[in-house]
Amino acid sequence: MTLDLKAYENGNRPTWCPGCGDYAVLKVIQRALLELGIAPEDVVLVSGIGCSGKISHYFGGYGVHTTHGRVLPVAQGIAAARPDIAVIAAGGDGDGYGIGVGHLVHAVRRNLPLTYVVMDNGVYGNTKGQTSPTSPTGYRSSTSPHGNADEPVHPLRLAWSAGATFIGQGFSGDIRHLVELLKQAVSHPGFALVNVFSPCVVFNKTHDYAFYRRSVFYQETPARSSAELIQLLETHPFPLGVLWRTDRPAAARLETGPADAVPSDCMRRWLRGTLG
Amino acid sequence: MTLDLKAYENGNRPTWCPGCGDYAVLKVIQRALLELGIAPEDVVLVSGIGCSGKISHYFGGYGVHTTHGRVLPVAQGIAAARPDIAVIAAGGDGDGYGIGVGHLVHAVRRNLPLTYVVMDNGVYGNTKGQTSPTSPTGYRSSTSPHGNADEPVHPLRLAWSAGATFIGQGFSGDIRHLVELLKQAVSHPGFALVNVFSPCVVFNKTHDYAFYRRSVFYQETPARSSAELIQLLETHPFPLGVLWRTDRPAAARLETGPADAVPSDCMRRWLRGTLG
Amino acid sequence: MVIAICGYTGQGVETAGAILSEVLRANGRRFRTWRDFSTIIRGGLTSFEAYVDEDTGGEAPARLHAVDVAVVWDRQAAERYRDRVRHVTGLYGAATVDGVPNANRDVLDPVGFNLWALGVVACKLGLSPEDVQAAAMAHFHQRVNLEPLHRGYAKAAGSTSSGPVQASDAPDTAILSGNDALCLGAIHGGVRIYCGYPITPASEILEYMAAWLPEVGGRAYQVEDEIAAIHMAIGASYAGMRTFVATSGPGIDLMTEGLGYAATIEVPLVVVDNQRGGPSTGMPTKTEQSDLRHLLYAGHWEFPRIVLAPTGVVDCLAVIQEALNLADLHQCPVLVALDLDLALRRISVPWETVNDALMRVPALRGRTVLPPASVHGYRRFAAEDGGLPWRTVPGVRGGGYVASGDEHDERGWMEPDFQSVRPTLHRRRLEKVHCVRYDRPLTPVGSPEAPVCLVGTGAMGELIHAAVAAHPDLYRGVLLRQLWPVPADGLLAAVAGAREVVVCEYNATGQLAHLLATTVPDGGCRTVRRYDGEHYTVEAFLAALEAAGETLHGRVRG
Amino acid sequence: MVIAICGYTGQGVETAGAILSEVLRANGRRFRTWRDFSTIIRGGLTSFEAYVDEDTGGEAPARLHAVDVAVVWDRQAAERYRDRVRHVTGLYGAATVDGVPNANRDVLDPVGFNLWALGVVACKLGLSPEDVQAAAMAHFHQRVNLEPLHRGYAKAAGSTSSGPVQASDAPDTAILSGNDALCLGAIHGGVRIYCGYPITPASEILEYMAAWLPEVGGRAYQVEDEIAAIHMAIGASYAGMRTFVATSGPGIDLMTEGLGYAATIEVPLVVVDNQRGGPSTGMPTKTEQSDLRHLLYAGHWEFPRIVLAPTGVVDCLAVIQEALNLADLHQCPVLVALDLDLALRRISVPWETVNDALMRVPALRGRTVLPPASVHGYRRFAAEDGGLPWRTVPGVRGGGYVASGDEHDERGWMEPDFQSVRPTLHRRRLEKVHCVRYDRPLTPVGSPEAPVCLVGTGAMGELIHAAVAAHPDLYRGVLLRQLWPVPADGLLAAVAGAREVVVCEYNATGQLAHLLATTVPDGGCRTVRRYDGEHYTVEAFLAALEAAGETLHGRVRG
Ligand SMILES: Cc1ncc(C[n+]2csc(CCOP(=O)(O)OP(=O)(O)O)c2C)c(N)n1
Ligand SMILES: Cc1ncc(C[n+]2csc(CCOP(=O)(O)OP(=O)(O)O)c2C)c(N)n1
Ligand code: SF4
Ligand code: SF4
Ligand SMILES: [Mg+2]
Ligand SMILES: [Mg+2]
Repeated sequence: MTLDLKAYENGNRPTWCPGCGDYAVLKVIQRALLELGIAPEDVVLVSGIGCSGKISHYFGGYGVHTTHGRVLPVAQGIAAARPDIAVIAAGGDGDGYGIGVGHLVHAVRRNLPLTYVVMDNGVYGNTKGQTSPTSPTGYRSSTSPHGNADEPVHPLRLAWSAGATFIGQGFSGDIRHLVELLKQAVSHPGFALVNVFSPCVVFNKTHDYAFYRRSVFYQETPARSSAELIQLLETHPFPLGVLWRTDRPAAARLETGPADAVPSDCMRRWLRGTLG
Repeated sequence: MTLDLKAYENGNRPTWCPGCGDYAVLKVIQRALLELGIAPEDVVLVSGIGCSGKISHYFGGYGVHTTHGRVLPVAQGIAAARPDIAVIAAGGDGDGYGIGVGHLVHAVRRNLPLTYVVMDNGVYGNTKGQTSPTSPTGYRSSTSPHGNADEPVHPLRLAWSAGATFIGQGFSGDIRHLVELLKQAVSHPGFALVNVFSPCVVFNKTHDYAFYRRSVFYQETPARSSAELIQLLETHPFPLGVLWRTDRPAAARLETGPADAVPSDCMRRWLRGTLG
Repeated sequence: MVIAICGYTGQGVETAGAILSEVLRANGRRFRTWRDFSTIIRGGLTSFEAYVDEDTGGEAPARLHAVDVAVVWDRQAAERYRDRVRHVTGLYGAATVDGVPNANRDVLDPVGFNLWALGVVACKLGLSPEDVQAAAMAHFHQRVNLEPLHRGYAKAAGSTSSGPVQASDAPDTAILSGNDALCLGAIHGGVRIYCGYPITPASEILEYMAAWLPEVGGRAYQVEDEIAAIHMAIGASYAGMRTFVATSGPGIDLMTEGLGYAATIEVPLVVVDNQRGGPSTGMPTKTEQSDLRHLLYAGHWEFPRIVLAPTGVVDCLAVIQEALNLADLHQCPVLVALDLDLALRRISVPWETVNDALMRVPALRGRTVLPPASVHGYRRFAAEDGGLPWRTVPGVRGGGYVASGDEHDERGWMEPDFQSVRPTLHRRRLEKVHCVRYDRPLTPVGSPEAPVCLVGTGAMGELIHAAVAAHPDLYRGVLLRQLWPVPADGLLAAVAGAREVVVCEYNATGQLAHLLATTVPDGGCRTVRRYDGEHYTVEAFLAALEAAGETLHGRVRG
Repeated sequence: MVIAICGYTGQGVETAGAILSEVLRANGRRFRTWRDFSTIIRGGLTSFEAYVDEDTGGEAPARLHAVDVAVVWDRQAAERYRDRVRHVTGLYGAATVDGVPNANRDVLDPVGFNLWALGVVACKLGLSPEDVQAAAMAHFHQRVNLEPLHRGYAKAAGSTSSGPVQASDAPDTAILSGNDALCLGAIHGGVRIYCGYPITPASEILEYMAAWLPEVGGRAYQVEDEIAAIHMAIGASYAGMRTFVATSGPGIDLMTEGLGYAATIEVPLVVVDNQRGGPSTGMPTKTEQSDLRHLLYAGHWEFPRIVLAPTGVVDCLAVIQEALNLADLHQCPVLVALDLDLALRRISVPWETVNDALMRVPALRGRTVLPPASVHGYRRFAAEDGGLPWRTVPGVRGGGYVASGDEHDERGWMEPDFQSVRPTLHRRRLEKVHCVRYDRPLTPVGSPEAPVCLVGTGAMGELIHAAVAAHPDLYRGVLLRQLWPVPADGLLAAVAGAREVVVCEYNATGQLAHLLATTVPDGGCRTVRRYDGEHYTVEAFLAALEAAGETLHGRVRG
């Protein structure tokens, strides 16, 4: 059977707002998998809670729509248990950099092979536009009517600081670029973070498509040193591409299938060895 | 009344193991406050769960011994509510960089004025020596009998990446240095992270006093740029001193005392204004 | 009169509702609004309904099934209301919608639909076009094309109109939702700091606090999650400031550990649960009353708590203040069970009523010692006189102690002799809620002679009022305000002589009925339950009550 | 014979206990150990006790109050045992300790104390010095000064000795704690992946899994917190692998949201709660059975769950496997209530018994569809035949679906028509545990004629066995293995004819008694409760039972 894009859809019509950046991310995931030749049923798309989190509902393979902020633990459980399955985690900036940021730090450290796509729109879209961890300082919303006082999360340098082995950034407004980026991420043998500027056309009036078109910078090759990466991020606040890549070994995963019995003699030996 | 060190004690005899690095941290906090002339009852020492977390039980002022990993939320609640009170948060590496690392990232971003002292011993001391987030890769313990596979947390560069305004590092083996460091941290008008190498003499056999005596590097002045900080951390894995300092404004805090009544007319206006 | 506007999210249906509400308010009209939600931000079907000048016995009109005027954007919207309009002539809509009478149709643009609908319903409600126009201009800061509004007016005026209604005598009226009332009450009760995390239907509370608190020197913080929210609140409360946290379903789960911690260190803590459809992420935009068991029993035990529930919007003004008082008086968590319907329902209330409810509850801080006081020989957790211990806050000289989640002795020391500490300190802590003296643990409704007694909380309040008003000889009601400890004496007195007790709740397993089963005499009660996310209308509720005698889930035994 | 060694943490008391246990094991002796904990890592008082060759009716000797030989390091340690030794000549110790008979004292160094004590008790137990010496050498990898051991032997031999005891006929004996048994059972039941976070008394489970799983191709991960642990387990289970999570008090709170999520997406999930003293951080090293209400009711509702509890150490081998089966069969969370005592108690068990218990439970995966199977027209949450739906795992062709915590339809779609979905899907999900068929929901003990029936779970098992053995005409027992749904029929049958039902539990509020109150006939039962963190000894338990008739907390009514 040859695969086509249809195989990666499940017939549910997305209910995102017209123009939402998340449409592009869905399409990109589908295309990248097709181009990599990974069958939809050999993929689990794990998503968080938020507008972005709905993405698993439109995917033709396996999907998990988790609790808010826990997309990475669930995704890592799958990745650890099933080396034969590709795992893509996807969610929003609130989900991943707010409530879930601790899991991000630890997932980066653990380096289990999976791709994490964050649809970064700088707001809590699904709960109606509140300030999010990537909203810029001064941003006004219903929860920061006097202007956001916090420093935003800087996801890329945060991931770098935790020891990330793959960091990429894309933009919903450039699908072709994003497909290439995602293919590299999915092929990466460890944890890959892909931050995607994915505009919320309803609630975020400052970081819209036009803003990103003006601001992005295409970086052709990953930084070769920490210093270079930091320098890049300080010079170009919105760089796109694979920005960082190292080859620290990935965490070990399961070796066996579920059905193997353990000879009770083996257990007897353990009992002796550990407790005797 | 003139203050002396006694005022910062409460008569409870610490039950840490003889030689534990946490004794020094307790002493340092007491001395620094005395030298700064802050009365013990104008201080809250908020601690996490772990051997390190017991520290609040030996302090002569106010103490809060929180739930595991939540030392920073509790401390921030106090700091936000009581600008007249100094808040010192203190806990272990497991507490602060493991379960609590998400709160650390967000506390750094929020920048409420408080000092966070982490007694970094590279193990879960209180639960009997398991691998912790700062245990080095390859570290063997009851939970990583085949060697720790994870990249350790790098607390300083993590805090930097989140936008920290004060980052310091000390060592239980150098009390005088640590007192000076802590005084600067407590005087800092925003969030100050102080990582302290505080050896666990029972469970961590690799990172003991001798190791640190060999490895530390005294840095006299804070780095003047991100590049300089990153360079420093790459050159010297164990630098001591105030390493980073910026003047991003601290988060706003309460202005009034608890008792002020709100004229109901004011509320009537709100009702009209917001809902009319 | 009942009116409805139904279109797609993004078409401004809510805006039309807000403008209409403001004009009704300014005219002193009595109403309740209802709005429909969808997790779909743009494109889902959404309704606004208003129940105006109906008297169903409670603080405002309850939801009714029968609709007088429904303005619909398309066929799907028309489907929703076709069966609810009293007469087909009540159906108005875009020219493209089949089944709408010809005289009620107009060629409409998706953008102007909401103003057109506003014109239709405002006309039917007898509101003056000038008032509505002014309110719309104010809402849009003058930048709006009012032509559809006028066309809507004209369309409605062309058909039978109910004629202009006189403004009532008391035009000083406020519009209030349960969430609004909670915030007003809290600030009045001394809350100056609020930490919250967005979640439907509690986000508004964070939003209101963020808007209002700075005006009185207070501060609101949007924090990273509900674990942070409850622990920050514990910190602020430990430090002597009044605060509370509000959340819903998933958030209340995450607050579980904090709850037990607050109880253990005996810090006052008020937690509001705006219940929505469960389990898990569930039905975030739908109402339910299914968290009761969690509120009563969650957290690894054993610690004391008090659970309250308001009986209506205005009651929220008082309940939150009473909760703050009980938390201070008992130094323990006080949980407030709200539900989505009650939290978001907007009603018109005379300002006088709001003011009275706000003022009725004086702030009681119990044994809280604030600076600049000082104490001597202080033992934080000692309570020699059988009452509560005194609680110092930072700054009080001589008052230093450590508040530890580890079991501790009377000074707070975490490594005590447990065998001596547990039978005294632990028992005292557990038993202190046995003597909660709450002013009004329940509100009786109707005549004590009526044979069937309906029991409920929260959003059930308006329905019980309506049922009693409709059949005063058959039904009486008990609106429970204190759920834990169960106000057994009051409840027994209130149901005395009833032939039948029917517990009414929005959940599948009869959680309230199970809680009350051992208190209600004859060991049982019938239940009326609904758990599809929808509110009962009065008509549907009366039908469910009638059916309950026969078909519903039978008796719940203790 | 009952022996005790008591010194300070850091002195190696536990090590002496481990060596002693190994020699006892190798000699096929029947015993149970007990150890005392302290949150103080170095310097707190700590005890090791062993109950050897006593027969108290259960799987191993129960804890007894009367001690034959107690070896104490200092005066504080002596205080602990002075009242417990049968005769003062049973007290041995350092020369500095008052009250120890002269003949039993020796000049001791803090470092050699543990080996000296080992010598004393080994001699009294009739163990050969060669065996003990060899075990000690093995333990310390030869690097140890055995002089104190020999001195201890000599000291004890000098006084009245019980004489060498013959090794039993069945020397193939294992030492097993509840935690060990759980891990063995789990791995035997197919668990190959484990995610955990350290917490007393569940840390050992993570440690055992980290040591053993890689040997069978499995993996254990120490993760960042309990929220991550449960969600990783959910991921692994969704993906078709068997797993479980284990934690205690604070950790079980943090797992609350995950529990409801697993239930909503109908993924099998086994959660073990090693209960310790609550509330909050509480008494981490002390035992309690106080989380029952949380296990039964936590989580914003409403979702199904099953709650099990082992009745002893060997039973843990089966219960965890049964839990894995029930989770797969019912596609829902299965909670296992353990307690600190049962988790850490070590007993000697003939390997044969371990093996039998391991083998007795065949793995049942219910309607799980594993690759390389494929399915057609698949609807994950549809259950036309009144049974459970079929559950595919990734890799199964045609089996793709989304597992959503949002309420969903039969395909998993999250924006369905709730009014049609709730009465079918939600009810099915809630009601599927109504038909749990659990092989042995309870274990009756003793004669059905005995008038007083003792009911308990977990650590109460050995005490109920002992009480029945001591007074077979007075007491019988019911050890509950299935706590939810309450096995009403079995329970009624088991207590039939009893004059009195006494529920025995380690908590302050009678949580088990409240749960059972409505099932037990005559609507009530007496309770025996303890909540100071200490275990009952058999003697203390019998006394508490006697007192219960008169003075204890009276009847619990449903
Ligand atoms: C524990 C918990 N807290 C809060 C919520 C409510 N909630 C749903 S979506 C969301 C924010 C989502 O923001 P983001 O992750 O940026 O996604 P977006 O909608 O912008 O794509 C929140 C707070 C929840 N479901 N669970
Ligand atoms: C929610 C929760 N999980 C686990 C524990 C058990 N626990 C107590 S202390 C501790 C680790 C402490 O390690 P660290 O913070 O490094 O402190 P240390 O003892 O090394 O000073 C853990 C996991 C707990 N109390 N609460
Ligand atoms: S609200 Fe924003 S993020 Fe959500 S679907 Fe609409 S455009 Fe996308
Ligand atoms: S175990 Fe380690 S960290 Fe804990 S008190 Fe002892 S030396 Fe300190
Ligand atoms: Mg977002
Ligand atoms: Mg540590």
